[in-house]
Amino acid sequence: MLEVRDLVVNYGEAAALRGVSLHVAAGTTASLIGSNGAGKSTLVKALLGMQPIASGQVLLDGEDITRRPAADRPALGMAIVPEGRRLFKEMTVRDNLRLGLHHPAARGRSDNGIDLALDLFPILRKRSRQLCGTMSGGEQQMVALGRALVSRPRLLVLDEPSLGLAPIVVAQVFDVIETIAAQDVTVLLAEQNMHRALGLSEHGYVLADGQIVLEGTGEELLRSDRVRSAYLGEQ
Amino acid sequence: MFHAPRPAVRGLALSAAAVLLLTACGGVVKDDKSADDRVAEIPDAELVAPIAGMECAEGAAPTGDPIVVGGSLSLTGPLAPTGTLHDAVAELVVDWVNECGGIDGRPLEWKVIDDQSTPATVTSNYERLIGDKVDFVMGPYGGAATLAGAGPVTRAGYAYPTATNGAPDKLIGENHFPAWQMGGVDDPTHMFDAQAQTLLDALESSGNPPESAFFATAKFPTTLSYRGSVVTALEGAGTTIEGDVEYDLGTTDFSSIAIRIQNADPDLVYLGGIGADVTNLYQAFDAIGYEPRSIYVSLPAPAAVAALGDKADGMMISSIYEDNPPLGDTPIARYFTKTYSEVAQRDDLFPFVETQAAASLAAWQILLTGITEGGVDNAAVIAWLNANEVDTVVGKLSFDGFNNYGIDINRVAQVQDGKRVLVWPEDVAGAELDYNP
Amino acid sequence: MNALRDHALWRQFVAVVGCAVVAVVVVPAFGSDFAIAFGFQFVTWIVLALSWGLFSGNTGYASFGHGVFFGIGTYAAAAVFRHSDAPFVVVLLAAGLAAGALALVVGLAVFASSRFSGDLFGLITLAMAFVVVTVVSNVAFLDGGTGVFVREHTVGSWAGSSTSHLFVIATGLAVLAAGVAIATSSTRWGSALRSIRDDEQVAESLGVPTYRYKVLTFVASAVLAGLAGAPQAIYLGYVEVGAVFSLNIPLLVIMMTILGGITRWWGPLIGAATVVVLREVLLDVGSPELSQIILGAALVVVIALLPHGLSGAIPRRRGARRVPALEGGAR
Amino acid sequence: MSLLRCHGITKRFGGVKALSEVDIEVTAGEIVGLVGPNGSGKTTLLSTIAGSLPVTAGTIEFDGRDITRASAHRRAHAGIARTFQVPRPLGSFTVEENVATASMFGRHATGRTAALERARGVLDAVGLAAHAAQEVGSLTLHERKFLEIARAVALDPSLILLDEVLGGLNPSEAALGMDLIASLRERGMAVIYIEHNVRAVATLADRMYVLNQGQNLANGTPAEVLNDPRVIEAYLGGPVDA
Amino acid sequence: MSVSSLALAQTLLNGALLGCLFGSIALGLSVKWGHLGVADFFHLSLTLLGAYLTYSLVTELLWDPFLTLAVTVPAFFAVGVGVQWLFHLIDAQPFTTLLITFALFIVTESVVSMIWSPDLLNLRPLLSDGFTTSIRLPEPLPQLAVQPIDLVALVCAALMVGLAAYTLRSTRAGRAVQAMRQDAAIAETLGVRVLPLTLAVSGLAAATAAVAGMVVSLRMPLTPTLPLQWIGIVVVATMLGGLGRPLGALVAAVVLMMIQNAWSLWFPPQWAPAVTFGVLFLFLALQPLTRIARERFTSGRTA
Repeated sequence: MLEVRDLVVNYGEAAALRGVSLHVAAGTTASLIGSNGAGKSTLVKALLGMQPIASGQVLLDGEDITRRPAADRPALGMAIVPEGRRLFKEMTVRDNLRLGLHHPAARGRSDNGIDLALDLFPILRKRSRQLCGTMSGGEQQMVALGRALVSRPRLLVLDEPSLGLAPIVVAQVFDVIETIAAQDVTVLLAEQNMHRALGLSEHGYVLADGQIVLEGTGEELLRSDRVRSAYLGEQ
Repeated sequence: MFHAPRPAVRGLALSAAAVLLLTACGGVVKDDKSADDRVAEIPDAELVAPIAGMECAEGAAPTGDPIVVGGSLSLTGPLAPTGTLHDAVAELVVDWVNECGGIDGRPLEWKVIDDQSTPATVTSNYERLIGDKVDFVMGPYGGAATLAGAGPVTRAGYAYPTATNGAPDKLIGENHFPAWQMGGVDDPTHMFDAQAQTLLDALESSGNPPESAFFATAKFPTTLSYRGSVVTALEGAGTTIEGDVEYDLGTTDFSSIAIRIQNADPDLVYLGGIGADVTNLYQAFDAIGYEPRSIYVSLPAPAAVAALGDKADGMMISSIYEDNPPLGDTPIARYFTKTYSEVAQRDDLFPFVETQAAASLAAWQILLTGITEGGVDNAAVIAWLNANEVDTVVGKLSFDGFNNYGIDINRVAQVQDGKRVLVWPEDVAGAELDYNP
Repeated sequence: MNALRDHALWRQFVAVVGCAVVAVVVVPAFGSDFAIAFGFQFVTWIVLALSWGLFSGNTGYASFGHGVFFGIGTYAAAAVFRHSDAPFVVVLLAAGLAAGALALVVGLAVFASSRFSGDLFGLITLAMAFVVVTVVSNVAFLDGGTGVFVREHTVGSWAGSSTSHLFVIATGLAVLAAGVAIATSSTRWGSALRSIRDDEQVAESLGVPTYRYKVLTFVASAVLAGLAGAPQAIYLGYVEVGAVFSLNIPLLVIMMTILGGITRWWGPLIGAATVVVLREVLLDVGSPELSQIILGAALVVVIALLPHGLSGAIPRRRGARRVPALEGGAR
Repeated sequence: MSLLRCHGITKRFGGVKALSEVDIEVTAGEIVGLVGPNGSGKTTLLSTIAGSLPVTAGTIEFDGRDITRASAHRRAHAGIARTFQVPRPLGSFTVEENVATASMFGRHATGRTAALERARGVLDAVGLAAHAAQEVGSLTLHERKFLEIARAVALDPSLILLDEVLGGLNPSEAALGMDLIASLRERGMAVIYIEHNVRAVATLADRMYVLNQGQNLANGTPAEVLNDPRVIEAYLGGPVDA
Repeated sequence: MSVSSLALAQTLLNGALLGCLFGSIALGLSVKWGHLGVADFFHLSLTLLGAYLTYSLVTELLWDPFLTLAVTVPAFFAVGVGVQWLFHLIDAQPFTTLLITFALFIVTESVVSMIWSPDLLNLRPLLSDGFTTSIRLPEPLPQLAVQPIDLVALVCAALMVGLAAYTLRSTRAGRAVQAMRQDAAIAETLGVRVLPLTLAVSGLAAATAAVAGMVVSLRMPLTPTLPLQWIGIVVVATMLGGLGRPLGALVAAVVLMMIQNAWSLWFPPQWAPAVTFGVLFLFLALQPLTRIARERFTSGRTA
């Protein structure tokens, strides 16, 4: 479904991604793991059109979408849960969720997508009129997930959904991701928390210094020592 | 592409429709042509020389070096409405003189520089004109500008005729020839006393002098000084001052002042307002459904008074000239009235002659008389003018007394049947004051 | 002061003094009265533009209140003239102090919170103008609304006797302003100010006491503008609120500085020169409105095409310096 | 005798608690590593120590004085220097002017000429001498990172806060950087060192603190910390019932 | 001086109605400033231009004042789009946009004075009595009177501000505008097209100036320097109301004018303008780190 070929992204003169290739099959879940600074977020941003790409290609269902503007992505069935959530903090939960339905393809669709999201996160239902800026980190992450889900994307990209969350909330978040993954949605999960991420992935990629250093099935990677050294820095 | 605006555009259309419904009370626009009709009523007039001592040689094109008169006027900025009026009169006079064959056969030329309503620029503008060797200068409009221009003009030994000079109560010099004279000043801090006395005399002439008065004055040098004199004069005559407030220049909402007035309900409302203040005050009166028993307005914009229509009937206005006999019934005045209405209409200005336009013409008449009698020489012009009387459209002027202010020519006009007419003093009055608060 | 040992800066300052001396000698001797009057206004604008650049240009906090400081100086001078027989030096000091005191009060309050930066700072200084106008026009000691006649109090004095004397005084102030501008070019003071413009948080972390520098420089900038108000009061002869606090003044000052550019200390100077000369030339363009339109349109074009102004468009010897365009307050 | 003592540092942003009751102590002349997974509050802690962010609760003592409410520049004068994770050079300054600004206003403030001289010395030490007169815009990432260090060093601090100064550098650049950090200790400066490369930190640090969820998770020698199962769990994500 | 409660009620009512006019001018400014980051002085000039265009269309072509909107609204929409397009082309910083709009402010004043002369123009005498005769309020307040023009101002302000507030808060496009201001990059990934949206917002804000201008031409005599008299109250109302909150700006304008009027009833009216700014400073001084700051600074924070 999603294919990335030789992606290179630079920040000024510094290379952030040095030729990354990966492939996510339709309906599967893939993890992108690595310590922070490895380039996970950059890759996610590049996929979503939020980051200029120096060279390489991004293909969705075989179609080259490398240069399509970010605003086109939701109509293609892509959605993102960005790093640090990045909610619209001065808007209510419900309004944040509604924005997930902004793109033209979702136009005219009723609010039942929102109800769906509220069903996934019952706590949000009674807080639907609260401003997001006043919520706790865990609640905010749920809104961010919900915002991505209301448009019923075919490909969901998550960037560090466990970031800065209490363990119990992390568990909840991953439960939700698992539910989503089970519903025929293709998921690309960029995550530092490798046990959790690989635990629910068919396939995993380990990113270090802007390159894929290792790939394999989730279980293979979980057992590999090299993952651990990639994380903690190689000597 | 523009998905976003649609609901709002729809809303705008809706709102417009709703407002239309709201005011669906007959024709929105009056078929009001009265102003144009009145312009059309101005009788045709024959070409005469612009000053008494000059022959009009019609058709004799002037030749030779032009006599250049330079001036600085506020053609842009807040003073521009009046500044452009003075510019229009200057152009009119120059054309007029040249149609009459010029001065001693030499054409007259007008050179104006814009001072953007900034006094600092007035000074350098006159320096520049004098540096360019203009033959004469004409003063600017407004008190601050007049004083700012006085320095270089006096130093260079030029005559300094001014149309209106606002409130500079300090001496400019023997070369100063104001057309709007404020005579009878012995104490410079009371320069408006004579004017205030004129108003008092006018009110008393009606037999019903006001027993109470309310003052509302704009924060503006001239209006404040004038107000001070009138308060003293009225108090001296036994009038109770019910209220005396000042307001900021540019105030558009007069409702609290209107309510204060309504509460006091005085015999006389004194509005020391300039420009459009009178319009805005009447709008506030309208809003509360109040009609003042009588009102006197100093320095209103003529267009603002005219715009009040019937409501202005009975309003008293400070003035030095209105288009009525005896002053308005001379050949010169008739010709000026006619040509000015044409020029003003062309320039989108108020098309009738009143204080400002008349003062402007008078200033030119002073200068032209000086040139005709003294020759093209500033020293001679200054000497002649200081020694003689000049016959102008606003009356006979002499240049003596404090600040060369001569006699006091401030008068009281009243709107009667939609027309402004001088009502006091008696020697220039075209009608009797109708005052019965 | 370390700057005193910097030879390049000294040379610049000496050059400025030299130019000023030549101007003071040549203009009154050979120039017409118009040239002197024009020259006076010319140097006054230079003082205003340089002093605006001193604070707003260097720190990026764009002030719309510079006309207020100039006007306060004018009114303070007028008040001293009217209420005392003090010599001109006292008048000058009073003008500078009055403006400086206002800036101190405003500066201490405004810079205390980081949220009053950017356009919010600009608008607070604009609001300051409205408040000051209301106060001056209602307080009889200063004005009270009728305007103040200055000429009668200055006729006998040296300063009031001739425009060329005013020109000398204003030129002196311009030298002072240029001196201060040079003192904030490549100096410790300048480094502090420009580090605030570039990144206030970084400046703090490097030990720059940003609050103190902002307040003091704001005051210095206001004092210079206030000083320029003293000869202006004499020049006008009669001061009234409408003209003295005209909003055109801060606008023109900002226009001049942006046009000249803030990259180098003399940017405001050439900006002021350009605008003043352009304005004078445009007076002959035919229609006065048209000249205003041309001036406004020229500003739009310059802002759009030369974000660093005229001085920024001239390349430096060592390759062009990368300077952020004035953004009104670093965050 | 501890140089820096932070007690009960708590920092809230709106509804989010970024730090809660964090304690940290640094002795003069030691390198203290500060690690923790992404979002654990390392940079926030650094900012509160440097004075860029006010704390919600807690106290910070430096050199025996309470500096909890002191402004950032006072802390700089007292001897605390910091670097920024994403380099923030002063854009309108040259490289040496950037460094000289720190000397001019730092602990031992000097005039401009002396500061420029000192700046050149510092640039020499970090290997940027050749770029002294350049505009900062022309620097590469690693040069910018080193410039951050140089600027901090030029303050002549007794404590220097390094925020991921090696992030994004290639191995040879990173090695240079580690030498540089080690040399700071030799100059008598204490260092709080944040890096995502835990091994790099462990190599240099005398002691390490681990933050997780904005709280102290562990501290001790690098060996102790690296073998602490809680730490590994925090980094890699532990079993589901964590 | 004692004033009856009736007089107070009347002056407060008048102030509130004039506040509506200022509120509808502030509307466009607030939206542009809050949502596009452009403190747009040119908006005041546009309002003036709208007033003059209305005047000309009414006096020269004898159009119904409301009909003029059919011309001015689309024309101003285009102007608003054009100006924003210029900002986009030169990638203008907030301060640059402020300067450019100021320059346009100067240019417009001159253009207006060149075309219509600097002299006073007044539409009022041409209006039918239905516009100018004041109406008594129905029971229970029959002593109070309002002018129909002020009612027009009220209706226009209520409609425009209400619509703008509703649109911003409760419509798809409005939420997109809010989202764009708070985090443009994320908004884009949700399908918000930033450029067309900013152009449209700028155009619509400018279009409101056409409506406000029409009310101005009905309400007060016109001079080219009128915007200078509005700056104070409009800018203060915009800030007090909270940038980007049209309803806040309207309420602030209404309250400010009511305070000014009440003040003028008891105290010297010449101090009334200072009261406005006193309220602003008081508001800024008392307000802890919220409101104004919140919108502009929170997005910069990271945990």
